Amino acid sequence: MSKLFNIKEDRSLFPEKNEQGKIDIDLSSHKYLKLWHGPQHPGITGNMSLEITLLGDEVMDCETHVGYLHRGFEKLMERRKYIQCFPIVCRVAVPEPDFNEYCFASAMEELAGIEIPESAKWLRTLVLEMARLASYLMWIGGQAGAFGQGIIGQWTNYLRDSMLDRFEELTGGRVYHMYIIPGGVRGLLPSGFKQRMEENLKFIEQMMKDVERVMFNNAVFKKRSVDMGIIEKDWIYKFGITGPNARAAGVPLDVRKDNPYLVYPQLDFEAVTATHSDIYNRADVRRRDLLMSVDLIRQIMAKMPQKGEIRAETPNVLHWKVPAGETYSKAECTRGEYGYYMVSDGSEYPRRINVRGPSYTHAVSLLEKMIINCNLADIAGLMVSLHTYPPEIER
Amino acid sequence: MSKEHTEKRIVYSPEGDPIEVNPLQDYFCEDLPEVHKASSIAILENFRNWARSRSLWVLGFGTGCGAIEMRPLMTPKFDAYRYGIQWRPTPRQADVFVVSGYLSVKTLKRVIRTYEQMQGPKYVMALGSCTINGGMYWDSYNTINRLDYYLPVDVYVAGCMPRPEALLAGFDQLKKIIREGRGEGYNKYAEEFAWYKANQKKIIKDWDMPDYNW
Amino acid sequence: MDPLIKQILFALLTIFIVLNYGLIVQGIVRKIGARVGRRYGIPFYQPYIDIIKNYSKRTRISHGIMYYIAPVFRLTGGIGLLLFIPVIFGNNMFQNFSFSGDLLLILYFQFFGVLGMALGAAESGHPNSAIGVSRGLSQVTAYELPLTLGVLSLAVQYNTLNVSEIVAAQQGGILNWSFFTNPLASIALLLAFLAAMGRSPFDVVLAPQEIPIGPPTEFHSGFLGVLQLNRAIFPIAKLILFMNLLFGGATNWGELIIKTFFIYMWSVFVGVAFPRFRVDQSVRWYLGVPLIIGVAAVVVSKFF
Amino acid sequence: MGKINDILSPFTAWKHLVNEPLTVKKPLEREGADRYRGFHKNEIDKCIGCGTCEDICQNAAIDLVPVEGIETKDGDSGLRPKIDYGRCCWCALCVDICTTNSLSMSNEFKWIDEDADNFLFIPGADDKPWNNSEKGWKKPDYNLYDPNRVDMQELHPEDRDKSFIEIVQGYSKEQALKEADRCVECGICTATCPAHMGIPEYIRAIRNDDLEEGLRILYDTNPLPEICGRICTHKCETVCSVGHTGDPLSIRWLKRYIADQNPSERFKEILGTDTIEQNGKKIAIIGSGPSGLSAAHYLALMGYSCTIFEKLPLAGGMMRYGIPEYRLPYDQIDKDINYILSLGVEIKYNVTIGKDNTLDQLHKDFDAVFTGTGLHLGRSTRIPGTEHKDVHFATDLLREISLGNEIPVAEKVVVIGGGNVAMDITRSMARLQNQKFGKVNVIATSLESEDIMPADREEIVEAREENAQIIPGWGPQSIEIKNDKITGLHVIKCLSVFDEEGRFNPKFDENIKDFFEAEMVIESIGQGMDLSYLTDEIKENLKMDNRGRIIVDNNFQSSLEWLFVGGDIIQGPDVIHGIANGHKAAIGIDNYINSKK
Amino acid sequence: MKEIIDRLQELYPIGDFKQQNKSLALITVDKDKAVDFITRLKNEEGFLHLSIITAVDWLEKNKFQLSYLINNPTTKNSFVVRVMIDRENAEMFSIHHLWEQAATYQRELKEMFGIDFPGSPGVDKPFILEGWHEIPPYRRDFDTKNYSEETYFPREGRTKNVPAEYMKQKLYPDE
Repeated sequence: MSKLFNIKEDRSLFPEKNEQGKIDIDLSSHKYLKLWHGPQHPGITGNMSLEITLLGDEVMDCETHVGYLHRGFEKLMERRKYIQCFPIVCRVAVPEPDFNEYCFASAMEELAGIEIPESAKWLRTLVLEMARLASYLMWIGGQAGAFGQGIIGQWTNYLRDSMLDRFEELTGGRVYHMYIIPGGVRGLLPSGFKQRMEENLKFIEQMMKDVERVMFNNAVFKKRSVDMGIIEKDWIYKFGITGPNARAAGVPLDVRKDNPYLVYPQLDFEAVTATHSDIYNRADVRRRDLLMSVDLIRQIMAKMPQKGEIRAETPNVLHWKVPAGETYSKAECTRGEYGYYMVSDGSEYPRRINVRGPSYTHAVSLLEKMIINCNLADIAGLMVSLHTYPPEIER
Repeated sequence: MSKEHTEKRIVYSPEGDPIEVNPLQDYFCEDLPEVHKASSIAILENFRNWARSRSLWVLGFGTGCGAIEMRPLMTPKFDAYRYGIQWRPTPRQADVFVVSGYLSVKTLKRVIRTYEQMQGPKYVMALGSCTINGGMYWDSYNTINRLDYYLPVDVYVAGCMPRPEALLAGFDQLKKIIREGRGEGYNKYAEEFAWYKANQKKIIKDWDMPDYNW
Repeated sequence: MDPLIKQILFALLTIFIVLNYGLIVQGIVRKIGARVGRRYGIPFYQPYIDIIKNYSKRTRISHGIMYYIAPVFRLTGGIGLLLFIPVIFGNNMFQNFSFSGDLLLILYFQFFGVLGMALGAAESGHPNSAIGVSRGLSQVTAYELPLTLGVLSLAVQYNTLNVSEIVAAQQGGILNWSFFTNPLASIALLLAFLAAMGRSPFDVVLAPQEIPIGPPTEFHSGFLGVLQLNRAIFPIAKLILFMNLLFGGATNWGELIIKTFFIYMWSVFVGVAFPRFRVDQSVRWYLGVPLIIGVAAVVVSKFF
Repeated sequence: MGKINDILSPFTAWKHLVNEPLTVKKPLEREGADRYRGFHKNEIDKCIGCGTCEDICQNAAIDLVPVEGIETKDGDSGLRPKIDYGRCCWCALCVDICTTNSLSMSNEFKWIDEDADNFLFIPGADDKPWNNSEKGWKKPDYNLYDPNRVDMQELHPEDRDKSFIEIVQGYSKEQALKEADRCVECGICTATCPAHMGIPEYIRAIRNDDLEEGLRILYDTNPLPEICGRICTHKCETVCSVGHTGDPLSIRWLKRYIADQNPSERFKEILGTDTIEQNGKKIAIIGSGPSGLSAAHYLALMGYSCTIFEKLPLAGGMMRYGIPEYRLPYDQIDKDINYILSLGVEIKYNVTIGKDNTLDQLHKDFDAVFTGTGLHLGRSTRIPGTEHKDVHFATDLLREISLGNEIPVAEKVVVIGGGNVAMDITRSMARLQNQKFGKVNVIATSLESEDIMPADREEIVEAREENAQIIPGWGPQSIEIKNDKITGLHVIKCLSVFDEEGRFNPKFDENIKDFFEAEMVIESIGQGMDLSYLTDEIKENLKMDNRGRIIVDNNFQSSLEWLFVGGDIIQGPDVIHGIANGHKAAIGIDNYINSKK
Repeated sequence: MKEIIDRLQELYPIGDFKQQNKSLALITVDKDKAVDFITRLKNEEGFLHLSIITAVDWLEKNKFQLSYLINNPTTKNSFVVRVMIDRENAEMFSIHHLWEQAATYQRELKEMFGIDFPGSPGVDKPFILEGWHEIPPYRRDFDTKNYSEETYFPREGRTKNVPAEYMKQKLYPDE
């Protein structure tokens, strides 16, 4: 019925765009309002900021500012031995450190020509899927929270926390696991782990049903998210979009399927896709991906060998010289293609390591484009729905 | 690049009014912070301190990776609300600044600005190795090593990163400090303002904040 | 004793009771919300400590005279609303300053605080405040329509503009409540009530994820304390108004507390389950179903 | 319908109102997981302060500091890790790589402090509440370095027990690289090595495949690498930090690898000793054993012209005449000695001081005299029967073998002694028996029980592989002689060798007896020195201790300032001490001569 | 992958082909032909996805190596296209017209390595650093540890002992 009042907006007052698709903004005309979102801003994912120029409630221009979390990892790694890089790589992306660990370790193993033991492969896959699950759980709370629905975040953050407990048990660390060590992993499953994990998974599934009812079958949520922030299909390659953002647009980019690594070829799963990548679609893809992760964890725990070597024999890590060469090792993280480009010059220190975080393209070039003409109120929701983690942009 | 940055320029207020900004001028130094003494009536001050300790409003500014543990802290598993710890999105209303880990120079600038916007008595809780002595980024060109050179820190929590339980223990300690009337970090900041500023200026050469806000 | 002084003393007593009730109910409601989120939440007395804490802040900065006055305006809006509503039906002392046309004044006071806040927030200079205020004003304007129409419908129904008389007309049993005698107006009013309470899905004014935290962004220390007092009193005043209009008022404090609590819970009930509307969406929404129901309520009560 | 559902279904959230909150009730009492990486613990008595934790720490969080109550001694640097929690990231790499397994982590994680300077502590030494915590991260099942030694290729016992061909084949390049890779570069070994060789440095040179650099490092402190690389008593390996939880590094074999791989003709070029400026001073050296050669080498490098007086026909002293060829082939001795000779050192063979020349004469002819005459006299057990002609001293027999002389070999032999010399003669006898009779029947018996036998472990093992019997823990009583022929050795059980204060004071159980059949008995219970070349006049002026040893200062200068003494007669007996003495004496001589000017 | 290179070998001077693994190959292209070559790969060979652009500083050779990692989403193969450029006045042609995110990568390279990409949007704007006055930090001649120690007040109270040296001092000081 409210359609009756859907009066067509009068956009005659809005300025014309110039050739670059931007608007010549003259702040002194008193038409515009300049607003900074972040870094101290609860609606921003992590520590970054958006410089927004508003006309009314509508964003006319936006520039992303990053670098608040820049620690110079790539520089630090150049002056650390390979093994010493292992504890610091996980800090690149805080909510899901394991993908960093995996990419780093696998790039290094590839250059050094090391084959890791079978059970280490399974354990790595397990940890990666657990990380994916935990990260999605936190994300889902964030997406609901960005639209002002705090209750989902309360539930899912608890669920994530229960995953963190499992992580703690398995890896010895709560947030930074430092588990996937070059050459293998750092421990077998503790006793009773599978059972506790199963309890967790059951609870997650149960709560996710509630989340679906409360968040996804929600008139207001739909109103906020359907047809909002659409990623066009032809943007996918133009902007280098990967992961759920691309899959929601119907492009099944999933490194797990495309360039299978670890034991993924032995697992039964499909890349989750949707049709048109609006906020709702993307959320839904992530929710289904999350449930798929639950399923994958079950598969892994059923199929994995119970015992076995966890780490291949490697040279003494104190003076491990990796043969000269370069490679790129990638994995599918929750946001898309995560990759480590490693160049070795044959010394004990890496020559150069470059981290490809999917947020790099999502949060800068893509966000800057998508945010134009978006309502001020939707910025938080839009940004969360791209699932960006600033630390992997600036590293 | 650096030179242009330190030249005078015109910026616009949110409404578009032009303002001339001299990045090299210490605007914040024109109105120096003052020392605010505690009330001399002991019983009154004790009562206030009690209230301050039971109502800690934490500024929602995730400066580093430690911010990831804030969510578990404020959600069902650890539920810090029951201890009077609440979230506040604006610095004006916050009492506690939780510096969650490493600070890049760029963030430090905002952190100082934010800290100065907070109203006293205000407290700083520093998380993790990074704030104590640089942590794993001890040799990074872009992160500071020790926070106490730039801001008065009331309580440190060790860990990388500290778990929510440790944070709660840290808050417990902070409460104790406040109840004992020792939470006077912001007065220390006012007293030794010149020293703090000198340290801050050593690494932040130009104080040119982009436009009015950040 | 001069009856006027007595009246004033009782009005102060009302404010005192309502303030405490407001603070406690605020704590309890947050606790309930927390329970749905499966945690314990704040202690119910936390709002008291927060207020004491804010008054214990040692430093405050000012952005000008309006900045000082705004919280006072806001509080005046709350207290004013309360003072013109008869609180306890049948008790002369708790009639406050109710008079024959008080309904109009009450509707005005709904707006008064927001306007005062607007001035102060604008002076605070923070863009988030300005945006928050503009959002607040548009939303108030939007929900004011069904609210006014609902009130109008009741005024037509009971043929009076005096709240006390409306309450009086509802005495004599549950079925005499306007809620049952004039369901259309009740629906319009209760929908408007959601926005009046500023909870989801109509909490776009504060919206921490978008414009942290809207109008009061710059307010702190004692100023914030004043606003917090208002935040305790204002909702209760509104609750009492809705109770008087729809649920037959209260003849004693106990009845008042029970009734207002349940009305409060209505907004909490909705608020917990939904995310927030954008401001244009909420305006459009209020211009939709609630407005039509409001118009229908007036028409029905006028012609049937 | 869907729309109404969308409005109603969110209200299902309210069903959780009646559910119990999921909150941890007492979060401050919550413990970390069993495997949690919490605060550090250190078993401070087990720790040796090797500093591997410091090396691996990418945060420079660990310092090694002296700790009260921990003394610096062989195999323990006396330092302990002090951890800066302003740096630590709790990666536990330090725990994983800890060579002694002393470092671990508790599952405790709460440390709040108001003063940032307090976050420095020494785990184990400082009293911390988590010191007794049982849980936490322990060293896992994998190793960050290989704890197992690379096997050395050796001749099979069947192949070797008939001949005197060198048993140990030496490392190939891959093996050496792999073995060198195990080193953690702690440098604990350097202090224990009498010559304080730069062990980690030359192992690093092997890793970098820069063997010339390795050779230079070797010659810095040791001019006899081929010899040392084979028969050094490798005290370094006993303290090797890697050996605490695995096999120690084969430092000796690695040294040999460097020496073997560098061709002898390039030594001078590699070591940069093609031309040495002579200073015209002359030094006399008595004895061409390790100490004499070492002194000659370093003195020659300093420009002195050295003359060595050797009693026997070939140089090398005990190295040549006391050690069987299967352990130390003569050509390797020659390699080392030839290099030293190439520096301009002269050796006069078959010159016995005291007979062919006198010490006084040397004193007159030379600027200083170094004597390292070693221990060549056998010592007797003095049990009944030792005066029999078929009772021999091991040193005499070994010397005869080296000289190429025929020695008496009996079908049944008993060797008394448990040191390396005893093993040498045992194994030599075994070979000779094999050559002569085609079978082995030799028994070596020692006072010490097997675990404290002074001989190298591998010597014992190899001797057994060669079918010699090693029967430790027996004290010889008497040699039974029938018809002027030895028939065997009576022994009684030895309970302990040293008393509580560590002095030699064996205790026996008279009731447990045994009898080893033998036709020949060889005594190898130590050697004595022969100082007969010292004239009475010199002896009067020379300070000696009550056991007849010459007293020397740190630079091995005796109380006669022109006379320097070193080698086995001062310290040892072993090669590496001799080398170290020689080196120090060379410095002492240099100082002495410079001070005379 | 080899066959693509064999096909294009005539058109472009391609050197150093190395099949790193099943789906990744490394090639080197001259600076002048690089953009052409990448455009060709994108438009005609289906290498639609740009993963990263990054640089490696070969200080010893006085060269920067630029690495373009491009991926074919259909065949799932990737190329690392390496371009060596001079270290002095480092400059490279921009490819922002091919991929939008390239501009961001180029902006970062300009800031962190000092490699200029004329024409790339916003390439001169600071990206990550703020008020940086030293040489670009990812260059190998920039010593981060030194800079940190001079600038950021490391905490006092640390002492350093090397076990071998300490033992020498304690056990045999005068040798």
